[in-house]
Amino acid sequence: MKKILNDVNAVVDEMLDGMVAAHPKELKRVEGTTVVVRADAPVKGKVGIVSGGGSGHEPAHGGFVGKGMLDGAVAGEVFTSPTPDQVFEAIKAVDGGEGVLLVIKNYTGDVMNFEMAGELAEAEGIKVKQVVVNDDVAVEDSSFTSGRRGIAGTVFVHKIAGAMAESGASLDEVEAVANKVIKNVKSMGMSLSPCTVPAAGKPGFTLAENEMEIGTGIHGEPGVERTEVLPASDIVKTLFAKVDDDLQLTSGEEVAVMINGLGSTPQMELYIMNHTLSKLLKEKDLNVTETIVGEWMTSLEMAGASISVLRMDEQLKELLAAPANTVAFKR
Amino acid sequence: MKKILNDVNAVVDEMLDGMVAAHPKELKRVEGTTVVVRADAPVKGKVGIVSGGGSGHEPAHGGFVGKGMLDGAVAGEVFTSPTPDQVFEAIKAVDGGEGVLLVIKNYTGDVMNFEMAGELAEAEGIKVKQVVVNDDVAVEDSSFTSGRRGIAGTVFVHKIAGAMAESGASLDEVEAVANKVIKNVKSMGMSLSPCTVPAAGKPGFTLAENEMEIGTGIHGEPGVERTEVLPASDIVKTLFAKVDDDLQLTSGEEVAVMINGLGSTPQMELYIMNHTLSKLLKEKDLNVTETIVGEWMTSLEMAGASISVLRMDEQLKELLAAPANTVAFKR
Amino acid sequence: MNLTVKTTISWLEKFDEKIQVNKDLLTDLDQAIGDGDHGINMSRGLTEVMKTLESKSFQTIGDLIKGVAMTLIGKVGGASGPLYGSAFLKMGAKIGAKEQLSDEELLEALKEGEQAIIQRGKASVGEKTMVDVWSPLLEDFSQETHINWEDLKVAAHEKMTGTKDLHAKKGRAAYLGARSVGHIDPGAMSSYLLFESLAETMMEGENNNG
Amino acid sequence: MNLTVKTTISWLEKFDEKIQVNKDLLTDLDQAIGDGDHGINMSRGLTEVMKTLESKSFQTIGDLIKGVAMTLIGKVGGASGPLYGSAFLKMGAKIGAKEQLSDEELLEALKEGEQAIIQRGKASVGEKTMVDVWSPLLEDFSQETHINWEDLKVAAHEKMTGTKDLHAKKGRAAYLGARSVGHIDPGAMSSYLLFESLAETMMEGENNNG
Ligand SMILES: Nc1ncnc2c1ncn2[C@@H]1O[C@H](COP(=O)(O)OP(=O)(O)O)[C@@H](O)[C@H]1O
Ligand SMILES: Nc1ncnc2c1ncn2[C@@H]1O[C@H](COP(=O)(O)OP(=O)(O)O)[C@@H](O)[C@H]1O
Ligand SMILES: [Mg+2]
Ligand SMILES: [Mg+2]
Ligand SMILES: [Mg+2]
Ligand SMILES: [Mg+2]
Repeated sequence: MKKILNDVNAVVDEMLDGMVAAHPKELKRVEGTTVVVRADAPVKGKVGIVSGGGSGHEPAHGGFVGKGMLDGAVAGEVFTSPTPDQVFEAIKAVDGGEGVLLVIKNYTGDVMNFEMAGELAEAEGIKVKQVVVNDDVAVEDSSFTSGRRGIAGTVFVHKIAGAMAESGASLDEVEAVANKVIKNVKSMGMSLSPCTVPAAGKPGFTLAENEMEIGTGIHGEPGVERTEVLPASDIVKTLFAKVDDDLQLTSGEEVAVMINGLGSTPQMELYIMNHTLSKLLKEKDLNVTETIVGEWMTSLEMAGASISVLRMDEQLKELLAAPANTVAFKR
Repeated sequence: MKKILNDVNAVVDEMLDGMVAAHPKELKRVEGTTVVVRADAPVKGKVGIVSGGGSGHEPAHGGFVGKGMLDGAVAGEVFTSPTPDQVFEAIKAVDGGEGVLLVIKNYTGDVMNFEMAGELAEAEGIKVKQVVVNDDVAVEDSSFTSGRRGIAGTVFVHKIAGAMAESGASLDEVEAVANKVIKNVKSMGMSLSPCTVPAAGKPGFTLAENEMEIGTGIHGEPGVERTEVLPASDIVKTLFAKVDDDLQLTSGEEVAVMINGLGSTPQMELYIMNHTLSKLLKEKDLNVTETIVGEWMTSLEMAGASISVLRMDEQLKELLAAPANTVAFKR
Repeated sequence: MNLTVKTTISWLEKFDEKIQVNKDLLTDLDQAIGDGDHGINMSRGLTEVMKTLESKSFQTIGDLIKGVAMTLIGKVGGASGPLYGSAFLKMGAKIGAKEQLSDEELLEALKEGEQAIIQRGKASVGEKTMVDVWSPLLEDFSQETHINWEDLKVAAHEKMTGTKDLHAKKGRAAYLGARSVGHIDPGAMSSYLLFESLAETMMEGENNNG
Repeated sequence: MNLTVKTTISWLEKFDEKIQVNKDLLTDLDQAIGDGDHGINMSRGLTEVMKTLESKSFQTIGDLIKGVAMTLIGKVGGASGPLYGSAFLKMGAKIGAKEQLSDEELLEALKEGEQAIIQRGKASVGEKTMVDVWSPLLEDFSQETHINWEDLKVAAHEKMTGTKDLHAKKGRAAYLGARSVGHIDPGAMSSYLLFESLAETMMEGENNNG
């Protein structure tokens, strides 16, 4: 394992320290916790939004804290859901009296820990709602299992719910629009190489020189299929077909798309993917209102990428385009 | 070599196509060239700024095209300076009547090709000036050699010269402030792993599992020293010492800093670097006006990072903080 | 032998030891069908539990177990944190101010823990989770008034290895679908270590007391 | 033998062939002390030169060489593009409308090319660049009226291998400082291939013409 770090057990603490030191005007850390919040938190009279999860997905989630997106982000250990007390601290730090929405990615650990935090907060009289993002169509959607994972589509939820909260909407309204995004955003990813959790010291899986994995999760969870390395155009077609299959997009509809790098895939390759994706969308006569390309929900230094498609309407368009001023996402 | 691509010989073309398709409101491509310019280029009455170089440094340089930074970016083949005719096309496309500043990174190839383009443009009556960025203190500064390389510090030149041009300054004034930045910005990088130029198909160098390289260039040029992998704090101390040695920073001065990831180094590690860097700066009693952390001047999927420090004054502070609206850098 | 505050501490110490020794194994199991952090999570959690036991003294088994629960909830994270945490929390509540537990009372408390896991995680038997150790094991011994700890240890081991053939429906391994078959569930392994530690502690106690 | 439009084309075809065959070698040399693209750059450039030669017909050597120059300038990029491009441009200008070149005239034209490289790149002899093939080689033969092409080929090879021991002061290899010693300069290698192609073309011509 080759990484720039000091102590594998201190990576999250040192990261948060370095982050807050870099952006003192934008962020502050709730002392003694792994929580970063807006420098001006709590914002009186505004619904607060808290997200988070295991670390290793940077810029998610701390990079999305700021005006127009999240009020607070809770960082767990690398790829490990944060504990309820930490989430509770975040809720308390951002509650401006209008309640707090928790944006949870659908992983058993995240759901349970955030849920327990919500229970703690409600016991203290803070109104809490939660939404669970499950955009990953690589995984079968079944009520008999824990269902689909939350991956890069979560960033759309952050952005749009954040804009809604900023507009002065109520907790119910913010929850409703978050759920609208969740219903309409689908994603799928692939990887060319694994990543290494610092404390584990070795890669989460192995791929031969000519292999790639379709449907890999953002924690290095093995994907759903292993194939030889395909050309970029075939990769994009495969991912988009699965997403489209689920969204059932029809001619004339408006969509926003995200091509998300998982860590070590150069932007060059992400744009090469869009070379194909933009053509596919045009062929299907879809109107692309926005294309977001970059690293938003990473998996440490994994090589690979995901595609997310969000079906738009007027409300979502307006909220996605609304101003945001966070460290990683500015509009 | 594992990459998401179609044809190794088409990577630049497909990247530019995918980029312009993703950002049609921000960018347009000069047809038949490898040049992208602001969607509203040429901006009448404004000095134009053109930069560029080999591809593989994304988001540099196309990602910095937009209001407040570059007017045009010329993409060469991967790690290969673009040819004079392409640079000339960019100059023509952005000239709004007030002349064009070329921001060149100090590599023999870039300097020669941009110089030839400048000669072509002047022959057509376009006023052209050029500045050469040479911020890499890893390399000996000697008038007997081609001198120091231009690396991540170049982004400060883009930002500040861009803001100056946006303010309506003359070509001479824009050139002067660019040279002021160049004089006051120093950088140094290191790498943990090499990168692979698609057409080459194999890594540019090799490093053993316990080795790192100090002073690596952004084209995979071998660095100046090979050591065992050091802790993050020692890496930062080593890089900063060299930079400080050159800048001779004194107590009470103001600086802006950039921690730049070279491609596959997770943001987590960049912030861990800042954990140490921000302390070093404080110990030296330096005032940090801005810390910019992320991937700005990459080297494909190389693992590693560089540190840049820019000595500030009132003018530079104002220009660095001025609005910018490009695909990759927003302010 | 009755469980006391002292033997409960021995149980937890043994569990900690086994978790630390098997940290890499747990991580390997989780890398195969999850995200590779189960060993790290449990190791961190038990290290903290040991700190709690050192820094505080507990008068009753219930308080002790609740203290452990709070540490697990606050330090483990992931799926296993809330699950083990909830289990210990409910066990502690059930035990209350007792300073001694008969086998029957201990089984009742463990049963509470099992119910807490099921309530929190909503997994059923056969879905390849730690539930596949807890539920059938406690079911097997539900009629006993005196537990044969050697038997319990062997049975726990069987339940644990039995998860190998299951097709995961809950937790991260569920994403793998059929590819999850052939691997032991990491949480089942750590649960086995918990029961193994308990059994060994009880057997040692019996031997010492004649 | 005099150089004609036809033999100039043969020279360039041979150069193209050698560049394509040695593409990986050039890349390897550039990976060792540069950025690993010299083979790719030259290969791309010569492929385009071949296209230019196919698509256009040239009446004079000067026009032909200028056409090659424009293609190199427009297609190679990097440091080698402007250098080879400038060299061919100045050679073409020197040759002008001639349809035949004596050895003396050819040497004069090559000398112009060498000067163009030095003017553009500002490197001197001994700085480990292509100049270390061009300058000493042309110097060696500057007094000749009839070139012994076998000798020239051998001499070019010597100059090329001689760059191995040099400490780079110009180009990317300069960043390596003393670590550049022990590696042949990639541009010196491609320049050697250029002269080798010329020599072999001339020798073949002489053999064919008796
Ligand atoms: N819904 C659930 N019910 C019961 N146990 C579960 C559930 N989900 C996961 N587990 C258990 O948790 C273990 C994984 O724990 P751990 O790796 O620490 O957390 P995470 O899956 O969040 O990384 C699994 O092996 C399984 O035994
Ligand atoms: N200033 C210079 N003068 C003469 N030749 C040079 C100079 N700089 C570089 N070269 C030649 O160019 C070669 C490298 O070419 P190439 O790899 O194509 O370009 P780049 O260095 O831009 O990647 C070097 O091996 C050297 O021979
Ligand atoms: Mg986990
Ligand atoms: Mg090059
Ligand atoms: Mg796990
Ligand atoms: Mg080169």
